[in-house]
Amino acid sequence: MINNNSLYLPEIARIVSVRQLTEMEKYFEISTEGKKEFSFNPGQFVQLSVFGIGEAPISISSSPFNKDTVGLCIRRMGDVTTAIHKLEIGASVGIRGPLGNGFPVRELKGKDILFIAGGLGLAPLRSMISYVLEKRKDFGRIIILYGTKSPGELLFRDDLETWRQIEDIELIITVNRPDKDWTGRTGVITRFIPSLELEPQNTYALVVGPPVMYKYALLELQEKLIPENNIIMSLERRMKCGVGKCGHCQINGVYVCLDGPEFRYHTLKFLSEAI
Amino acid sequence: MRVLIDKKDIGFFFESLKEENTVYGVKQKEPGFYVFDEAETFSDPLDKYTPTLLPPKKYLFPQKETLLKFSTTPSLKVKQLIEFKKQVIFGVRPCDIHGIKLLDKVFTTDHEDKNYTQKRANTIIIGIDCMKPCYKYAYCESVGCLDVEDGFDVLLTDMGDCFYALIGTAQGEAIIRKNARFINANKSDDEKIKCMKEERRGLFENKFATDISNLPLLFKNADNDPVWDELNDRCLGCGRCNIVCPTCYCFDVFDCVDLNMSSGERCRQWDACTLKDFAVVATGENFRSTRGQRLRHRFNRKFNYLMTKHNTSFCVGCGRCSRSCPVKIDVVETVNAVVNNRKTK
Amino acid sequence: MHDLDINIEHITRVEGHGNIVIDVKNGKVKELRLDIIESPRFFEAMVRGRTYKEAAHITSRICGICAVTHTTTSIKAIEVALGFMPSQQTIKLRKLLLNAEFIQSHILHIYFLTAPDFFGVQSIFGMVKDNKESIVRGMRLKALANDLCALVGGRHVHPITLNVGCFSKIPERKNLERLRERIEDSRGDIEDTVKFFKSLKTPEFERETEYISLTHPDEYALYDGNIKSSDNGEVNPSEYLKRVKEYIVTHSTAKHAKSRRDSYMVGSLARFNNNYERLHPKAKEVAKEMGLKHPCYNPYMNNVAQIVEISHCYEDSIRLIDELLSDNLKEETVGLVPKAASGVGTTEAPRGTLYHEHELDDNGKITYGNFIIPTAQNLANIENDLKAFVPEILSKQRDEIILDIEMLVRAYDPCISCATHLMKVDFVNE
Amino acid sequence: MSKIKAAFFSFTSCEGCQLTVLTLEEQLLELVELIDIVTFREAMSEKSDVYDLAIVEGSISRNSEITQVKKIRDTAKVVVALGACATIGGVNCLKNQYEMDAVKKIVYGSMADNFDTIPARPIEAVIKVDYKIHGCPIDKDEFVEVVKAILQERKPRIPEYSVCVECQMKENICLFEKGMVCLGPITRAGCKAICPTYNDGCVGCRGLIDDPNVSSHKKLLTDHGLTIDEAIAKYMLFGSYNKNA
Ligand SMILES: Cc1cc2nc3c(=O)[nH]c(=O)nc-3n(C[C@H](O)[C@H](O)[C@H](O)COP(=O)(O)OP(=O)(O)OC[C@H]3O[C@@H](n4cnc5c(N)ncnc54)[C@H](O)[C@@H]3O)c2cc1C
Ligand code: SF4
Ligand code: SF4
Ligand code: SF4
Repeated sequence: MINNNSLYLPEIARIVSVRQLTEMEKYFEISTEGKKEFSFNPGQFVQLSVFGIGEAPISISSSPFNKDTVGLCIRRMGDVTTAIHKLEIGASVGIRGPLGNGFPVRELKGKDILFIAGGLGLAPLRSMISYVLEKRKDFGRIIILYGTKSPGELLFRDDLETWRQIEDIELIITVNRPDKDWTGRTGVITRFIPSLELEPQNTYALVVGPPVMYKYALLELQEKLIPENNIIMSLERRMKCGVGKCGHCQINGVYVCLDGPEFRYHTLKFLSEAI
Repeated sequence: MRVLIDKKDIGFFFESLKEENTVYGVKQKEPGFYVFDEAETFSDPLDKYTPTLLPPKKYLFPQKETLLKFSTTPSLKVKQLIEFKKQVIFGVRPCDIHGIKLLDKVFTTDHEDKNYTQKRANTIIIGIDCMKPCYKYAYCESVGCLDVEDGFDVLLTDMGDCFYALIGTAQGEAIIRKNARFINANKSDDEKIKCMKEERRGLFENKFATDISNLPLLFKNADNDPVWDELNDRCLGCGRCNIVCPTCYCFDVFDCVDLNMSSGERCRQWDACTLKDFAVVATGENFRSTRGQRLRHRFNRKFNYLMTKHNTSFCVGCGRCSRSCPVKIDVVETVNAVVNNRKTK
Repeated sequence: MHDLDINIEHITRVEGHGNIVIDVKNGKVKELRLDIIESPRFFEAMVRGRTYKEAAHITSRICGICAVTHTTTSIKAIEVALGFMPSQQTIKLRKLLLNAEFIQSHILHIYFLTAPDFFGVQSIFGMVKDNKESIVRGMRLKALANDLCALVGGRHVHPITLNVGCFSKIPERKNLERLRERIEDSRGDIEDTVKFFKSLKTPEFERETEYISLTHPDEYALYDGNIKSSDNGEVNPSEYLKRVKEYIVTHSTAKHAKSRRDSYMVGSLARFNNNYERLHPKAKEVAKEMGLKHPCYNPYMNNVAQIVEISHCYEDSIRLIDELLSDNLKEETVGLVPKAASGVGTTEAPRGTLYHEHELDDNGKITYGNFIIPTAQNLANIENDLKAFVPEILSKQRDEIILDIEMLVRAYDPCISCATHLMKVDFVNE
Repeated sequence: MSKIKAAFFSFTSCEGCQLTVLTLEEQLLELVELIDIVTFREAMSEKSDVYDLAIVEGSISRNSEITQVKKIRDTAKVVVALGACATIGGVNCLKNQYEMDAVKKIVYGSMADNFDTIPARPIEAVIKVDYKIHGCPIDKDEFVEVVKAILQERKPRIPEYSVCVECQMKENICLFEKGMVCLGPITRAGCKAICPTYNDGCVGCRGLIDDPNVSSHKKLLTDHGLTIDEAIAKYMLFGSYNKNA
């Protein structure tokens, strides 16, 4: 029989673990109860439902090699995200997806990869980082630039610790507003791009962060002569359906849900409303 | 196949369709204003009516519809809802047939939206051809929507004492055979129709200053056109142009719990890209914060973005938005302003 | 009990804010006041300078419960000023709306506001456990009246279609037919209402007073008629100031009123006493069944008179709908030319006779407005009732006394927010 | 979880919004399963000074009301403004165009000093308001929506868009096309476009949408035959408070 399911019907999933990452973010692992394996591409997202409240698009943060559960790092921003923060292990939610395209993993093979994550931008990048670490030999240099406003907002501290231990990862962490205990770097993340020695043609920059970050990151990356095709950014837009119908996430001629959420700069530069 | 149905038999055809379908026909609401509504008996404003207040899209993609039903206690249960019934929309103008064809495209391209397609599959469309401009706002000819070749089951053309019925689908043929009294049309009828169609060309004075195929490129380069500033000052951001449009299909999705606070539904409702918070994200950014930007987006959807994606104009020239706009922002005027401003550059 | 010091703050289950102060020393009532503490609204200032077309929209906001009557009365005043006589269709629709408001308001009052007293509970919610069926019946009847209001007026609170001259939209025939059916089908609910309230005992107390209401030779006057006093005969509405003398007392932000005596009563019981003959026969039967004799001087029986009126309005609504349907409804438009003039409108509101007076200038702008509200007219009478009644019940327990007093005030169905419109009037100082 | 305790209060108003709550009829019985109504003077005798949710109707128009409403704010965790009087000041603010002393003199003459009145204002002008239920009167479904939103701790679905959206979805003929005028294009929806549906122009009782284009709308009104003064008078009916601010 042909699939008669509505586009909008989520699968029921269960929260199997909850971890408070920061004051605003929690990390949830959810499973579709063994009904199906959950395969996805790093950079893809799901539509997460808390029934009675609504749906919100959330990037997948976990490793694509873990097919049993999906990891979602969720910031408490509004109705759905607040509602899920109240849920505990065992609670049921709905998910639709994976949606969107994710990063062009195959194309990235053999390349140097510069991850630039601002704030919550680490959430989708973490999935890609996990992928790269799993297949470490397939990639060249790995540089992770990660910045948040304050030290308290740093996500996935244990991952950061792990990555720091790995020798062939260059990890740069910075905060804008250090507190008295902070001993690391300070300043906006884009400040650390100029000092990097990059091989432009062989480097891909994967950039995810708040809208303001993109403008500055771009300037610096162009300064470094990274080709426009190699700068990949993930965009956030209001999104209702996630499948290219509702019109909310449209940026000029493209849909973030269908054509993104990751875009190359050489596409974005023609979209007047993108950045 | 094409047949002739005597005018006095059209009521019979109409009534007979009601036996197995819900039949929607055109009703006059007040002089000069028409709506599609469930028809009690066949009344005949077919030849007079101007585009209905809302397009027939409302029967395929209703103002508000339930997508899911859920209950959260004792354990979470979610059920999809895809509602449809056998229905006939009787008396659809070519522009609206084109409108439905465009919706067919958007609701099947990339992913199939069953809430739409199931309704569509159960809908019979009886068109009525236009022989002259229905009102001053129409410019269907400019956007290539005066002629319609498919998208209907039957297309009626008024030949004076009878209707020439062009059959577009097997389903159309079946209902004609089953529900209508008719005789077969002959060559001379075909000729006559051809002539009539020829004669109506060029009657539309309301038209674009350039060929429709030039618009995507012109609009692409018109982001900073002064016309958007002028419209920014005039547009009220009221959203009427979106609501009345046969090709607007943006929607909002929301949950609604019952008063028991455990069961409820997820609904979708028409949304409008001219409204202020259409593109606001959770962090508060608004990617189209001015009315001018939002209107530019709307025009670009019609003549650039969607036109490029689907390779056909996403405006069918019905003129509803120009008529409805309280401050009379007119599509033809706006398009022509963009065209002229490009020319002078 | 010889001494009693009662201060009931914020009388509940009435519309608006009022307190009762009673001070009894050695069995003598030293002080007895119904303090009206509702905030003044100043509608007179609000309407001034607005066009006559808006008068009704504004004065409707005097009161949410009798918004239809305020609107109707305001419109009538303007029409009188402009010398305009509306069509029969318009008048019938207005009467139908008034009936619906009476039913809705009276049902609200007897089921929601007074019934809890008889069951010794604090509110209708307290009755749900043991009397859910009755409550739901009351709600059903109220919803029906509400739907009738909505069909004709657009909505009940602040109706939309009522306009100077004619209705902005008339109900669709099929909807009117459907509603008529629903009304017919709810006859049982009316009968059960009578049964339900018949069994409830009202306190015994009688005090004859002056009763004022409209009166009309052909019908039980609600929409139209002369002003009738049980003491003093009839006058034309334009002479309302001869009947109603408002004055200010400092303990009330609502003005008091008197006519021939130092207080008078308006409302259901006053209408019943003045116009009994013209009640629908079914309504007379209800009166008989419920032991309401004509005339009646027990203010508590105002509640019963309300039920009688529900029955009357119910029957009258069916008659009006039938007439409207057989007359073939059609949309109307009227052309009105504003002129400098003034006019008085009077209508019976559920709580009693309502007066609106408007003065217009050449452009149709309002230059003066005066509105006399039923509850304001009743306030002095309530105080007088209390002064007579309290000494009779001093032997009771304090709680019982308070309940009796509250019930008496409530029997009048006072609409205090309405009463405190505070318009400019030529008042007589006390 | 213990039930939320809700209290209704009413200041300067016609109490029509509370009355509209009572027209929920049987839904009201469902509602009291969810919340404990501890004070609702119009409908019940119980009173309590302990409540979580205060639903406040009416404008503030006396000094004593300022004190009272502040006390309500101190007690309640959540304050809801009920109806136009409470949310935008409503028709009460029409009197604000006069000096208060003059208003009192007109009405009370030599006894004016016994009565207190101040320019009417929405309660938000005095205290912080958490939720607003717009309209004169409110729409009962919106009331239910806000209560549900409070129970679910989410934002209520109160439209930000114009009345025109609802009006057109109902397939009304626009009043501007019939030679009438309407405040719908700049007024917040949620009323189901009830006035235009009954062939009467929107009077703006629900307040302005965010970022209304008033100058274009004013021109629209004058293009339809109103004088500037008449156009302004239209806005003032419910928008006086705004204008005076
Ligand atoms: C592709 C994609 C991936 C994402 N990945 C993640 C992720 O991994 N982790 C994460 O935490 N977030 C992520 N987000 C962001 C997340 O989707 C939003 O924070 C989320 O939608 C908020 O949902 P909510 O219901 O909690 O918010 P709400 O803000 O309650 O409501 C939903 C919508 O209403 C709008 N809205 C809210 N308030 C207002 C207002 N006052 N006026 C007008 N409009 C308003 C917002 O724009 C929002 O779109 C992602 C977004 C996208 C598009
Ligand atoms: S844009 Fe306007 S003219 Fe074009 S299809 Fe939509 S409503 Fe009709
Ligand atoms: S109908 Fe006119 S005023 Fe309203 S949003 Fe559309 S263009 Fe703007
Ligand atoms: S009648 Fe009023 S609300 Fe309706 S569309 Fe016209 S302007 Fe908008």
